[in-house]
Amino acid sequence: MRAAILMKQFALALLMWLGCQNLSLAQGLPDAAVRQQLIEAVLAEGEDQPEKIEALAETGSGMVAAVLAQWRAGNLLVDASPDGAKVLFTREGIDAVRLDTGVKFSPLAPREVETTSKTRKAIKNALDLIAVASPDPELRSAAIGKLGMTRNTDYLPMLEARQVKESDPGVRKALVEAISVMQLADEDDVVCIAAVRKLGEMRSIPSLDLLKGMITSEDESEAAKAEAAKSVALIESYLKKVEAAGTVFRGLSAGSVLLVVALGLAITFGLMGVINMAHGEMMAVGAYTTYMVQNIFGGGLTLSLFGFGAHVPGMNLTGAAYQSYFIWAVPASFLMAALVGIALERGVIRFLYKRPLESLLATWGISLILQQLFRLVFGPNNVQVSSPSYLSGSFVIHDVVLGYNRVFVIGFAIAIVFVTWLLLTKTSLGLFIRAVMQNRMMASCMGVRTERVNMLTFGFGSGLAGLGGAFLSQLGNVGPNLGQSYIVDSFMTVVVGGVGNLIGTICSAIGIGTVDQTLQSVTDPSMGKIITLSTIILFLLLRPGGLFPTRTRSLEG
Amino acid sequence: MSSQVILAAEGVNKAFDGFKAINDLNFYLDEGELRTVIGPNGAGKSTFLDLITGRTRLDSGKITFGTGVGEEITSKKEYEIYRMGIGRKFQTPSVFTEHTVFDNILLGLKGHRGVFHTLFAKLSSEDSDRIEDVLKIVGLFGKRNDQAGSLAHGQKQWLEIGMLLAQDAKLLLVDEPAAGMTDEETHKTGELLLSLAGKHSIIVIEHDMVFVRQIAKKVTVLHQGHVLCEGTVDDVQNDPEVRSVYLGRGKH
Amino acid sequence: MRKPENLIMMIGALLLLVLLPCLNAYGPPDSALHVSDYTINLWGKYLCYGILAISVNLLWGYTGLLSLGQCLFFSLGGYALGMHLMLKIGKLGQYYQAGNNPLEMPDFMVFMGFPELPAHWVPFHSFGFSVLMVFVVPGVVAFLFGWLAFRSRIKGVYFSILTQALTYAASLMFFQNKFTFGGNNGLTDFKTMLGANLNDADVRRYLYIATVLLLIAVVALVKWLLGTKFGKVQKAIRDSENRVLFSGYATTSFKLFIFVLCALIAGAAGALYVPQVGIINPSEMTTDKSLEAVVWVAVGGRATLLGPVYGAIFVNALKSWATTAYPDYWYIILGGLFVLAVLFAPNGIAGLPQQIKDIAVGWKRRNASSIEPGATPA
Amino acid sequence: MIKTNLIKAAATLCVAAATLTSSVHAADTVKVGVLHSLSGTMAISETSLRDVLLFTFDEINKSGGVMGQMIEPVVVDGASNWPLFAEKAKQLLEVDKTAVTFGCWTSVSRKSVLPVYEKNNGLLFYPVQYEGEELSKNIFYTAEAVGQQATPAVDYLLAEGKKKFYLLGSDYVYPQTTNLVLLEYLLSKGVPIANIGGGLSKDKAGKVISAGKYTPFGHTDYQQIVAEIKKFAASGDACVVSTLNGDTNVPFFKEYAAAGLTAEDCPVVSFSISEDEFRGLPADQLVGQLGCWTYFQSIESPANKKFIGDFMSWLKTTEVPGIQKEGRVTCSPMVLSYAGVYLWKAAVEEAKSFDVDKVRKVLESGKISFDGPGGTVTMQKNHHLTKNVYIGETTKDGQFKILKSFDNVYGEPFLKGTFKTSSPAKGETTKKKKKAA
Repeated sequence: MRAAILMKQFALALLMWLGCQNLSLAQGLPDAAVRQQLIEAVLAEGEDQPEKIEALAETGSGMVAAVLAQWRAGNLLVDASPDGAKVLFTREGIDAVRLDTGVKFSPLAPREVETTSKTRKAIKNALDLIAVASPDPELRSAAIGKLGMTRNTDYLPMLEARQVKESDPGVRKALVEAISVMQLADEDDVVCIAAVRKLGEMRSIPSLDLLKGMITSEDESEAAKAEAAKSVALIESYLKKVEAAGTVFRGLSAGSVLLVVALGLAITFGLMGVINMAHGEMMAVGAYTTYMVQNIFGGGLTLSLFGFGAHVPGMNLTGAAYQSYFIWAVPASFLMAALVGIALERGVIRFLYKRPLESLLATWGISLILQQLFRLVFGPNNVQVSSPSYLSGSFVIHDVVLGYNRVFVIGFAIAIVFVTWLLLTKTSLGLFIRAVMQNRMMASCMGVRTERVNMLTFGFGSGLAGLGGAFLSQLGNVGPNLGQSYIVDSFMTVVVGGVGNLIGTICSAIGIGTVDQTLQSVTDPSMGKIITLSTIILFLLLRPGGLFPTRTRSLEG
Repeated sequence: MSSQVILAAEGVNKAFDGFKAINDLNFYLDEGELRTVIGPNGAGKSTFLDLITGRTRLDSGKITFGTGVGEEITSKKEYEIYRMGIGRKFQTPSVFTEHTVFDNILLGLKGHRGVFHTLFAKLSSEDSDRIEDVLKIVGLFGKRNDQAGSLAHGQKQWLEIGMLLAQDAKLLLVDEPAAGMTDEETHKTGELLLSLAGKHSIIVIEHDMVFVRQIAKKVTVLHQGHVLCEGTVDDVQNDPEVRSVYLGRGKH
Repeated sequence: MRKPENLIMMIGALLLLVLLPCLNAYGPPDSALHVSDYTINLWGKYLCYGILAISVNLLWGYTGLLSLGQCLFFSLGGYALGMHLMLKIGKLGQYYQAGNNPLEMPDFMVFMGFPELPAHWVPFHSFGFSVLMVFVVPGVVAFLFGWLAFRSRIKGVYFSILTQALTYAASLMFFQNKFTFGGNNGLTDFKTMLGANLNDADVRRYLYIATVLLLIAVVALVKWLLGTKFGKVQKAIRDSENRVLFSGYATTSFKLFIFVLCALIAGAAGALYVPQVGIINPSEMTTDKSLEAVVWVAVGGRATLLGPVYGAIFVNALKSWATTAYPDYWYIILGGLFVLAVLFAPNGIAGLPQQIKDIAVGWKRRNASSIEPGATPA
Repeated sequence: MIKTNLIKAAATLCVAAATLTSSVHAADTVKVGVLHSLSGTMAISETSLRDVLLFTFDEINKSGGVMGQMIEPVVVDGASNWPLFAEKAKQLLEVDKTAVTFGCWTSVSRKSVLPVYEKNNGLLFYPVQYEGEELSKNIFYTAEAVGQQATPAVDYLLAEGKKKFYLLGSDYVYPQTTNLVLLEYLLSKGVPIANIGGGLSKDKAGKVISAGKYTPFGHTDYQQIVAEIKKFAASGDACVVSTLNGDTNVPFFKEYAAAGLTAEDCPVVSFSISEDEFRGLPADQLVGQLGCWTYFQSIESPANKKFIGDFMSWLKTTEVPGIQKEGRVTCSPMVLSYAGVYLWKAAVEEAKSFDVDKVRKVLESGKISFDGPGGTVTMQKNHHLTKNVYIGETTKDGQFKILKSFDNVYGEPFLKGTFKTSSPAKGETTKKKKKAA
């Protein structure tokens, strides 16, 4: 969660800053008036509470910022003292510190001080005002940007004063943008036009709406309108570039998702020729394993097995240790899905190697059974899988948002393709796999235990599906229907790439992902999906071998 | 170039993923001739048959069929080539296992093969007679009502040849007819093929040199997709080049 | 083997065509002999599924083409008739009665804001045209798709995957409101057909009888077809397509013919299904529905004449029961049934007597090696 | 395992048969149908409603039943299959002859059974928010109408100072219809059309036939849409009105949070996420987002406390198979199912008969109301309910904190076309200023 991180960074930065100024709460330099004002604002229940909160910013007190940040994060608590008065306090580690006196005490019945979105908005405005003076340039820019968008000219002198002493280039840019936005409403047309030009030069996306509004406004001079039109054109052409870059990135990431879900299938279907309709459920096994690992790291979970509740105790970890659950969940998902896959291969599929159509049907039956088992064991609802902090948040480069999870999935796709490639080309198992897939009879004559190789190959393919599931848990639902959403797509990816060709699968995954994202940006998602699918069908009808058809004599028969 | 040539392949090339399966192949077959083609594994024998029957498209060159000028067959579909009178028996016996022996021959019987024709086709007594004749030739008359799947391996091979006969094919392409047969069956097959030569032109692909000796008048040796030499069995066996590439490595 | 099958067919036909409707119409209401309207309606639905299953079987069992798109054709037939029934609601629609729909458009068009009846809906005012479309629309779609697919030699699992994708794409399309077929709600709340009230018990009985007649006609058609040389070619394609090709048959045309024929049968079944069930919507054309139809065939017995009908009735009756008695386990039962049928009873219900006989024979020859699961020829 | 299941299934059949015969003897019971999907994709939502209905019947039976007759539930599974819904409805009405049915979740399942209820003159109570535009004499809609969710939510957002509205929904009838109503409503409130995001599509005559952005069922990739919202929200004061259905909310909100959009910058108000759906959503990524329903579990009232307490303890003790006992919550569709049963009970007792026509007449009188967990609900003449509407924001524990409530909102199924566009408020985008000479 970006907001949470920002908030933490924010609180941390503030505390550091306060430490420097020897204003730390723990040391409790009393500033009775400020404290009283704070308490009044917190306890105010009327319509004027937001105003009172924003007024706090003017005190310029560092303590105010710290308390407000605590409040926003839910760490400002209230305790009813024996005489009935409300005692506000903050948590400093395990200690409770009274807000009115700054001394430690033991609360009796603490309760979070509630916030509504209105109060939180006010807190945020106040914090933004305070943050303009923050030592962290990123926080400063963000705060300045937000103040700018309020278009409240009262802040203008403060921002201009700030501009004089600001040295950080990023913050200077934010200041110029904020000031220019405010100057748009300036009475002097010259200032206004200069601001318009400035915003255009800066390619300021947030001000696009304002500038567009100016073009049609009756209150603007013709010169200002003309300038606004120019700036709008500049910003819009920049926006187009941002969108194009974004679409490429999104296509790459969507393609990686496809690749992650289809790679397992490329092994079981492409190499072994087994149509595993339960492939989607193998992904669900991986995703549910991630869920279980998460809960074992956390507070445990209760599974219901045919009416009997089975409680799995948790380790009650918190913080970074808890966050690391995902790192453990990845191999666990692989193993669990591989085990289920091996069981499936031994129990059903091995009887059907010569009857591919029937393996399709039998595995569909299995997929129905697995889906319902998920419902019975984990409940019919989706389950919660939270994203660890290192997978939430994003980089922003030139206004293109690159989510951590998306970047990660691209990296992950590359990693598993590499591992698969290594396994198939550099290990003896890989050699056996390729031998068995090319000529089962011959391999078996040469002493390869084909049964075992089949089992392991299928296990490996299923394990890859499990890995895919672990990653999907970071992007979407974890529920009984998880597999169904991906099964058609993954089959299409493998077939378009050319069955039995891993390079083909990679190319088709990236290709389909990019086409899909591009279509989504020009039409709507539904039409995009329909067009993509129809194109794939038509492509396959005309070129049944896919992108990289396997040209061997044995397959042409 | 005799005017009696029925099949001519000139400058034929075919590559799979860079591997040249057929390399500048020139091959001529006379009408009524029984030709045996031999060659080591991967010499392109089966690929050659695939090219003639349209199962695989050639990269360059041309194949013509028919006496006189000959009709080019390189761009025709399988069933069109078949309808010109080229029938093929596959390496592994390929009959309709769920049909009776009689029906197998019926499906191969010469005649109209359109969708609507088959819907309303009636079995005439002429057709019945023809089928029975064919069954007698291949020695399966007694099994005419059995499921083809229940036949022994050799019998399936004969049934497949029977299907080609029913079609009245001018050119029979027979891929390893003796594979997996007992000596006695092999001999019988040889006699069957010999009896058919003359009425039909035949290309036989074979490994079994005993069998080749039995049937072959003229042998073509393929090596790396190219005709290495042609001649009688003895000529071929005495050819030093052939010995080095083929016989020298031991047969089969 | 031939004789008992004919007998079963005769008895079954009589039972379904004469006895059930008579008991429904004339059976004293409270006696055990009475067949309720509910039962008639239910059986009408089962038998429509049975016809659909026959079309799946004709493709899969007899030609070796596993189409996972049969429900698309079923739905297209259903939609074609459904459109006519929607237009026939006319003045009975709620918006017309509220005075907001002077054009007598289907209700969903009013609240989706259509200004007028889309042009392609207009001809569906005519019953004859609609019935024609029941056949034309699935036929044309099947022809185009089949022509491209068979021309490119798409077969086996590739054919299954592509037909699956085709249905998926079509269902996404029909889901869209702007596609003018009622979005995910589909077409529903039909009132009359040919002037008769669809909720009337008599009308339902006639619809049921029409379904039985169609079933008999389709069974007769398939039986005849299998007896012709065409049928032999068709089965030969299933067993060894290459051999057929190298025997001079243009297998593409044969497959295309059978694919289109099956689409027509499925379309007709769909058209009879819709007025009896009262709704048609895109979820009827999802892949799962097509796969379920394949389950009926697998369970009933593929490549048998009546197996698909047994299967459709058996699985759906089981569904009607299980979803009431044991809803939590319904999917497990269905899935399990499927796995068991594929592994242990490749010839399904219709093949069970023979299979039991075989096992009994095998039992006697105890020294013979045990029967491997699924060893029966496919 | 399959074997044991089959044995179990067979055993249940026997039990079912036994109950069936025993019920014949009990003359003082009244059969009541429960028609929900207990398997298939919709089971995710509908099983909770089955549970709450069974609880309600037990509660009523314990306090003496309906007019002295015990309620005997007939539970059938629609299996997320719409024609099967019709079949089951026929079974309930024609075979089991139930006095009333409580059921359906999706509009299409309701549309599928509607002709059955009309033909057999049955009675169906429908508890889930829907698009309206329907009024059958045989159905009572305890559900939220568009005017009891969408328009109050927009009122709240406007009061919060939001100026730009991005409409997003799943591609089916309910979101499409809701968004068309919202479009009219927003225009009537003076929001300029340029400030309504998601895209408009118009017919040849230039009339808007669809507003907002739609994604197919089971859509998993919201990158493009979130990028669009980010752009839309860049200038501030924006919000998202979401009618995405259950399953697609997770990928949407995960993407939303990853793109750095927060509830403070650009809140999302969702109409399909109740406490029950919340169980499958990443709560920490949703904190502060808005919901609008006619009931929240967090309502502080004695009636609600009692309802939650009784339901939770019933869950612990019930022996009905297949009921999830852990981590349960209550939500609006559940409470509206609960209220439906009591409204029916009140009407039966007022009419002194189970006869459908008589019960309907009483219900249509406008005098039947019920003080439930969500406040008082009253059945209107038009088969919809007058009830309180609450706006809440989500908290970390999967609950909603109530921010605002609207009392006694009238349920109107035919809202579309009732709002008139007013001209946009002036001077919003640029402040008035004097021109420099």
